[in-house]
Amino acid sequence: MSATTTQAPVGAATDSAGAAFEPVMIGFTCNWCSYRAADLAGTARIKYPPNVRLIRLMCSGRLDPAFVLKAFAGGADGVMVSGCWPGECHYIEQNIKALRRFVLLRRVIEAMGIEPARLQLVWASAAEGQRFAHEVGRIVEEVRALGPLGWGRDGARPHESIAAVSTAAGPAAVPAEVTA
Amino acid sequence: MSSAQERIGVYVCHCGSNIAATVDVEAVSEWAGEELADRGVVIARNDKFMCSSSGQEVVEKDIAELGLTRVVVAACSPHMHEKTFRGACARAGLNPYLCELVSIREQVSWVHTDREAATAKAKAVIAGGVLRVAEQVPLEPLRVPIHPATLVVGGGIAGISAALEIADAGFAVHLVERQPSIGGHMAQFDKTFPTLDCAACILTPRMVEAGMHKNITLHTWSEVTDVKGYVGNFTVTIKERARYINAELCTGCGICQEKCPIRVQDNVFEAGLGFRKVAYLPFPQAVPKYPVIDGPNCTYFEKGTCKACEKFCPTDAIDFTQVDKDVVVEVGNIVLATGFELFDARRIEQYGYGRLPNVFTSLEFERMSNAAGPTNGRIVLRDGVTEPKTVGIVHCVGSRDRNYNAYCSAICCMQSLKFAHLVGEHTDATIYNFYIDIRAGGKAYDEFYQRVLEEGTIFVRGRVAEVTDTLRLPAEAADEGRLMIQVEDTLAGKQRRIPVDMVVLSAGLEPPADAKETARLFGISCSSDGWVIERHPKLDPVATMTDGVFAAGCALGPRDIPASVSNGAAAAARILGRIQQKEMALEPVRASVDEARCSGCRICNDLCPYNAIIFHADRMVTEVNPALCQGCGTCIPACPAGAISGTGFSDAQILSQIEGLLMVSASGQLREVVPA
Amino acid sequence: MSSNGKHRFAMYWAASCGGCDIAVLNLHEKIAEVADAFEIVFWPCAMDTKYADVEALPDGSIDLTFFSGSIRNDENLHLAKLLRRTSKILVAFGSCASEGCIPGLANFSTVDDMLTTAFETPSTENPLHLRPVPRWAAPEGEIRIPTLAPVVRTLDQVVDIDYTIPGCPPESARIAEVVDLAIAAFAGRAELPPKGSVIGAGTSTVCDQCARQRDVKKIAAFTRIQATAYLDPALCLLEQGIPCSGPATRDGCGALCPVAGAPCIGCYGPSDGVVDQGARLLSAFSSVIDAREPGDIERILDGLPDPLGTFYRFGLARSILRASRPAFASSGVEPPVIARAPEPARAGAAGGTDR
Amino acid sequence: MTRFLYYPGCSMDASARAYADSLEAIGGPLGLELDEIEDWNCCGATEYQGISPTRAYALVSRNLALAEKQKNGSRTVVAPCSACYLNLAKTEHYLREDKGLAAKINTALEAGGLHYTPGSIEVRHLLDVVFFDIGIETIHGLVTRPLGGLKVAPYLGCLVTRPDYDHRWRSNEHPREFDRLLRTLGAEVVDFPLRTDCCGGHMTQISPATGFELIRRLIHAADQAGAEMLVTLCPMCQMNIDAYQAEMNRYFKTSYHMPILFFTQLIGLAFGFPPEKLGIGTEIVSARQALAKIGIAVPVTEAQEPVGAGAAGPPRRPRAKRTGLPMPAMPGEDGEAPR
Amino acid sequence: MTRLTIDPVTRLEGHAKIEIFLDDTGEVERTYFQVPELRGFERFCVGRPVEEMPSLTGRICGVCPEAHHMAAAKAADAVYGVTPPRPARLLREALYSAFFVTDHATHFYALGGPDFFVGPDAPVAERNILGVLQRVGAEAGARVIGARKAGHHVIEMIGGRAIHPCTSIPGGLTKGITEAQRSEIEAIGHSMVDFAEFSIGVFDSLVMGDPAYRDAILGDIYRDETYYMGLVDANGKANFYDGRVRIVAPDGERLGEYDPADYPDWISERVEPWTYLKFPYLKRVGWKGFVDGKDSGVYCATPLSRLNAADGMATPKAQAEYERFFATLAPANGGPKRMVHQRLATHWARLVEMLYAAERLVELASDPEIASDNFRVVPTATPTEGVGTVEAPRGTLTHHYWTDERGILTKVNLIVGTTNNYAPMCMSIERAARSLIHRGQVVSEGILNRIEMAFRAYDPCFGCATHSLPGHMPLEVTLRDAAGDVVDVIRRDG
Repeated sequence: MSATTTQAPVGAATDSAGAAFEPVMIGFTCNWCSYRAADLAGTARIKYPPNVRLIRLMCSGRLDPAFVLKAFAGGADGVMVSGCWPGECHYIEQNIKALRRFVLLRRVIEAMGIEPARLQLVWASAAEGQRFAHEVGRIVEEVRALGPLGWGRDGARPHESIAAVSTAAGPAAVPAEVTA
Repeated sequence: MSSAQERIGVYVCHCGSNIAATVDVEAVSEWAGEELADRGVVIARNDKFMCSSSGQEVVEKDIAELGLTRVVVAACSPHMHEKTFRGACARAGLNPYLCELVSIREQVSWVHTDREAATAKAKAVIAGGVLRVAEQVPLEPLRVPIHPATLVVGGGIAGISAALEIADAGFAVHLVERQPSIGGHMAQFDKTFPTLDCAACILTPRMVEAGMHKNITLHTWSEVTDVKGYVGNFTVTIKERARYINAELCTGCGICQEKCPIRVQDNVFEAGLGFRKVAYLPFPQAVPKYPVIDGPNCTYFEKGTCKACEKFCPTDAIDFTQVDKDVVVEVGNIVLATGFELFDARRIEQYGYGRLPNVFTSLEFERMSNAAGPTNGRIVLRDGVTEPKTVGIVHCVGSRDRNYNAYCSAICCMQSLKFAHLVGEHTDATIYNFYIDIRAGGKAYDEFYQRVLEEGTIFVRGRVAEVTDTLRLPAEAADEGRLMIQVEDTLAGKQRRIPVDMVVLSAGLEPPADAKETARLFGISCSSDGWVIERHPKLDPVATMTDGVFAAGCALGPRDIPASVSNGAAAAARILGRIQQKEMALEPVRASVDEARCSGCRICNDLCPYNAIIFHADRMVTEVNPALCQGCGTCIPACPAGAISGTGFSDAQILSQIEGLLMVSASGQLREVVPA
Repeated sequence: MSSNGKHRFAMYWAASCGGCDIAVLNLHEKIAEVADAFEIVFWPCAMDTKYADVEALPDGSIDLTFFSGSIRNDENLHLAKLLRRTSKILVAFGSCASEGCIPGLANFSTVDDMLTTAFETPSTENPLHLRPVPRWAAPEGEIRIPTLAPVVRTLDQVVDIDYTIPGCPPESARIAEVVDLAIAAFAGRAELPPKGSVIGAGTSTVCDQCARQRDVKKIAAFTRIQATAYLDPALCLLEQGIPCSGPATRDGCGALCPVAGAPCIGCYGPSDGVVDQGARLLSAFSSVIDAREPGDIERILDGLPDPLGTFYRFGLARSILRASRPAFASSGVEPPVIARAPEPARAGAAGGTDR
Repeated sequence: MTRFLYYPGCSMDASARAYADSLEAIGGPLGLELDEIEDWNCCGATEYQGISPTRAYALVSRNLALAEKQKNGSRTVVAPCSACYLNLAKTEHYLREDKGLAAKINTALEAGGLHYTPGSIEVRHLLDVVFFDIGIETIHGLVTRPLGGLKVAPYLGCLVTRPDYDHRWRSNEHPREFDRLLRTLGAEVVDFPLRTDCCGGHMTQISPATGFELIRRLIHAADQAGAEMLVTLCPMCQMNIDAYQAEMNRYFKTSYHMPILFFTQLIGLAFGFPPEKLGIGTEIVSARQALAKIGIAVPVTEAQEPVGAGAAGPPRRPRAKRTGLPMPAMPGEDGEAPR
Repeated sequence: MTRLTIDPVTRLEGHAKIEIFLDDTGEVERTYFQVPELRGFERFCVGRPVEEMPSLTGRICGVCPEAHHMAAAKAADAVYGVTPPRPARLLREALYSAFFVTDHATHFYALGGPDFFVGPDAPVAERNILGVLQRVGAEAGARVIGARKAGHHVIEMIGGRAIHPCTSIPGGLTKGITEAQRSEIEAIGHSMVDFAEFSIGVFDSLVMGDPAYRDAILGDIYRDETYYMGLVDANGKANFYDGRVRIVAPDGERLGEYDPADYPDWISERVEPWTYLKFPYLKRVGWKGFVDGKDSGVYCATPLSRLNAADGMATPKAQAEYERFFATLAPANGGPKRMVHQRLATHWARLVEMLYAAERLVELASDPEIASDNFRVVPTATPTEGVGTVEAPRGTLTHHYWTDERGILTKVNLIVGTTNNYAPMCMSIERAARSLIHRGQVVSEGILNRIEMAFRAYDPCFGCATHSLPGHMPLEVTLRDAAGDVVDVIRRDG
């Protein structure tokens, strides 16, 4: 798996520098299962791509859809949400609520023009270090293939581009001359 | 963004070479010191072993001398050393919750190979920690008193052991058992492997001890119907089903059982192989000693007449007016020793159990081989008379089989070996064992295996495909009427059809059918199989994820008697420790409602599995009870008014952490983030 | 403060529908009080002033400015900066200025897309596929119109603001309260709220003011209002399956819509402590749908045919993502200048000199 | 009204005429609406896939493609023949699993101006939809003449419950659904352990000895179990046991007389249809005696060579007496163990 | 060449800019009247559920949201092929009538009024509603405020909100009114009738009574002979809520009358690259440029044009005023119908409409059925496509929706009140400019304001027209030489 982290797949998007595109991703984990799975993957020295940066929540049920949007807006190319398997939630069934929110959120981001594959839900128990690592690898490759998302990257911010426009419009900004 | 005012110290750990080998620790700490200065970082250091006393002292010193208001330690997983560094902060007078531990070992150095990428990620992770900790607020742990009494659910050997340990230490125990008597499955057995000592002989004394112990209150023929409260302060409702026997008056003489005219198949204790009366004591050594009248089958309750038992009872102990009653008890801790159920062998149709008379389950065989059992210990076919000339014992029935249960039931191998030995002891039959592997890991187990081998049992390695009474080849005509076992002999590498008279299915162990409801009732979580999930499979094997609820014996998964007993003792030890402390501290990760913002829309009301969310109809506002709240935080994003907030994992903390994590590009460059 | 001792008041509309100004006119009698207490230096909708005068004003010489409308083009942007400079207190007035409002839905698509739609409608005769251009070389000389920005933005996204008055439009009663507060504060009789506060509204959400009864929520199905045979006039609309934004919308309007039998559409924006109204409403709805299996969840959610519009009807421009990916990514490069009128006919036509 | 696409397969028109007739008869009452796939072609039977898988898949895919084009509100294709069912189901499954194969097949289909989108069609066997979609409650309600006293051995053959891609059957080895269906008709279902064993397929052509042994085995087991007839859902099984029973008897010097009918024929009888309308009487090993026992007279037709003497080969084994130790209680409907 | 820029024009709901080019002799060479914004409702309404249109499109214009609310509601009804029950229609038209009175009052007193009441040359500080209120007197001022207040109260009672109503849905409304509310509305209706008559009195005395203004109104400066459009009921009387669209030629001859759904056969919109607003014209006559007369497809849709198009008003008092209006302004001119072409007369026409709306409100409110519970039917048909048309105060307003089977919009077309008048406005402005600017004489601000008056008469609302957001418009003139260099800047300093 670690091999795939170093070279991008054929046809993968490349960033301005022309280097192979390395996605940056946020992973939300549950303190009781997936975060421990990540720890387990570590203890077992299972390799996976370094593109995902984890945040520990007490439960996937804590995940506020705003967190995901914030991640995208902040420049994340993908977001991974993970929680306990249905029926195994540490808090009985809060992961089901997370699932419901996830399904609707995914519809919304899709409507916003963001490929659904950029937001993925993974169930992983505390014992599934191998699986966790594998899923991370899979998702990173899928996102890599999609290329950069765009938010939070230079030149793709409304407040910057409009500044550009205003100057481009030049004299069209009436006030400049009437005070002449 | 309060980080401006905060003074933050960042400490990056080499963990010997564990981290340093993959992450450029010096570079990272240097980077944090420079690039994160405007985020409040006043000092960034690195150390060979942050968790060492010298490492901790550095932190304490900086807090004192540099007046740090927040601390970020980049080292191993918080699950390893969070407590350590919180302790260090506390010693230096900083609120321990203002310390953030970010993992750059388990989640960076150990899982990545590319040093540049790993270093970049480490920077990001630290930035996230810095921004997050800046939003953290001082917290005080919640302290709760511990009620000295304990509830033990399940009167099997595990439950009995736990109950006795605690009771002997001088604390009250409520032992709840569904059946009329404690003893559990062990009481059904004849011999126990590998020592072959008689189960009854070693179990009965413990049962009696538990029954007579002044600190143990037995609730047999009872079930827990409700659990309220939280660690240290549970209020438990126990439903004691009507026995129709007045315990005070009953002497356990057994006349009622003798006189009772109705005989029904005993599917519990006799595993369906024998019968019992409607007024009955499951077995002679039962504790408590008084019988029960099984209402649904009783003629009196059916027709209103009979009352034979009443007529003959010398002490007038029969009381048909009894009704179920609820007993409410206060306890501080709970042990779940709810045991197992036998895998229902009928599910594997091709083994013919239930269809073919001479196919038996392990539990049936236990009863059959038991001197006190329906056949008084004679090994016979279903007709009750014929002794088998050939017996086939099938391993892994319903275990290690993805169609049923993937797990190994742990005890079946040894049990099957025991059966082989017993059959040999009681008959001259030829004995086959059909196995996948022999798992004889325990003390003196493998020796027992050798012994059974020497006794001449035939071992066929391979999973049995089918047990049938139908002949296939004309050549089999001779075996008309016998059972044919179709199996691939993987050692001989060929298909074999072996005619036998009797088949014993070593059925696996499964959680009780109602395991999931039990889990819900006690607010714990169990795996998809239904076994209780331990807090940590190795380091905390008898605690559940829910504070104050422990588990022992097969409730946690298949295990043999010695393991179950030590589980019970271990759970007892954990609980005794707490009872001694009289109170305990809880993580202050809780949700709370700002009534000024709450609109009373009631969207959150149904979201809490612990019923911590209460709606006040009078004021039209919702409230969270901090003692009941477990801190999952699910209600927080559900509140459309933003009225619910959570300590330890506030929106501000997480949003800031996201911002921090994204400050660093994949190649380690600082990148500006869009203000949301 | 001006020479006549009155405080100086200005009201300006950037990209707005004018409803905010009408809401102020609907102060009715109170408008006189405003006239007494303030010198109205600038209010395009109601009086003739030139904003060159405003430009000439020294910094901070206007005591209070209500700025309605969002930032849709470069001219709006310029005025926002100008009024920030000349105003002591700059208030984002109304939904457009504070969250982008309905026109903020334009952030779902690109400007080019918008122009194409508008100038190729079924009733438009446009064989040359003409589009308006910011700078057009008319026969007599170049004439200009402002350049549309790639996305609609809120006032606080372009300048520093002091307060926000939400609502589409703000209810006149709330405006009156604010006016009273301002008058009192200027007279030293009251404290101004801390900078950045939302004023003229409550701290909770619409449900807080809604008279409808409500119970624990469990939504088995969403429905469309016109499809419901009977709507219980006394029961929470959401509990009847009507997607109502009330739970996630700041109170202040008095729950007018729900009381009138129409679901709240969210014009007062989120309450304090909610970063993204749409995300939170989404989260709230999905929290209480009555399904556990993915299939059932999907089925129930199919009852929301337009999730985006449902959750971001008013708040898209100030949402975390601000705009759809295409709109966000669009550089906003202006359409090319047409060197000459392609149709000879037009010179005469436009000039009308052929008469 | 349950509506499906219908893939009859070649036998329904020939050897399994009775199957077709009886299905047509009961279709009405069952509310079963079957739209035949237009211009369907051979399913490749049991051999072709062994000879050239890709070609075989292409052959079958054509039917799937046609079906996709013809979707009639239902995306389900029903096949009454086990071999057809399995070939269609297997191909659909592999096309879903293997994108490469799908692409390849579709290039082939394009030659015929066709295209198949893997996953767009669901393939099910007739018994499957009768049992799970129409349901035994409905069927029970339609039974006007219960087949009380008729001892039948349920024989599914090897192709329907294995490999069971969609996990429809409770057990692949000993499914009980068929028993429950027949019991619903009032018939007495004997315990027939070989219900999913092989009927020999085309072995009678390739290696008669093997084929005959496989047939004998089934008939013997049914006979031992006390069955008066086999009931099947597969034209090939029916043909093997019916058409080759005499030869088998000659080969083993036995005199079995074990008629075999299609379940649709029994359903028809239970619904009160006259035997001739259900193609009963066209079988070679006559079911006349068996049915006469429950008072159903079957008009004589020629071409039924009297097979066997009625009395079977070896004497029937007495079933083990249920005395002595009790058998385990068998809770659940029809002795079904809980899943 | 010299250029004058009037940027922008104040006291109208919207945003506009006038460019006047003078030739070397100082004569007006050409004027450009630009509308500089676009909002794209047609684009972002796509994907929304049709039942939200009444609320969403209300945000096109905060001055006449009721018009968009109604047009959208009717279009949504049509999309579902459903006819609201009679009480629903009564309620909607009652709301609409109250709105007409209120809106016309707003314009007459707050927007158009200052031109007459305080005069185009009055100091800036007075040239606003407050100035007007001073001019007409406190007591009268109170009546104006009272009338607007009452109007919004009625709107809120039926529409749920005073601005941006929310109660209309496909098939009717979400709520009805109580008997108490009905009688209250009826009372308000009566008071509005009084108010309308009062306003006409004000107009007579202050405007028609003033020779200067009378000349301005009757004079040629503000006269354009175009086609006229307006909704008429079955009897050919003017109607605002419903009816057929009638178009009459400058000479009064009827060009045609059609069902609003057929608008595509009658109307086309022209695009000019120098403005964001399109120019609708009569398809059957064709676009001949910015010229009037019977050969030019230019038409207007205003209070004036509605009166020109209709055979009369459906209520007695309004009918009487209608006749006085034509008697005064259009001495028989031999055409099939007496026509009024003076644009400033629109102010008077507006008052005639105000009177009619008030009387109509009384009629509707007196109908007991209006308080019935039968205010909605559930649509059963599959939604497809629908057109909704009403008369907005500023012209005929048309919403046209296409939806998928779920009722989600797939295409939207809007032809909005003011848009109809874009071309005529350009012409009026140019005519005014030509007649007021000669030999490059130093242009006094009063003259510029009179140029504004030319189209303020149309009460244009570019908020509506461009579905664009009104922007700020300072008024000032920049004189430029042929090179475009500024030679002088004239400001309207008080």
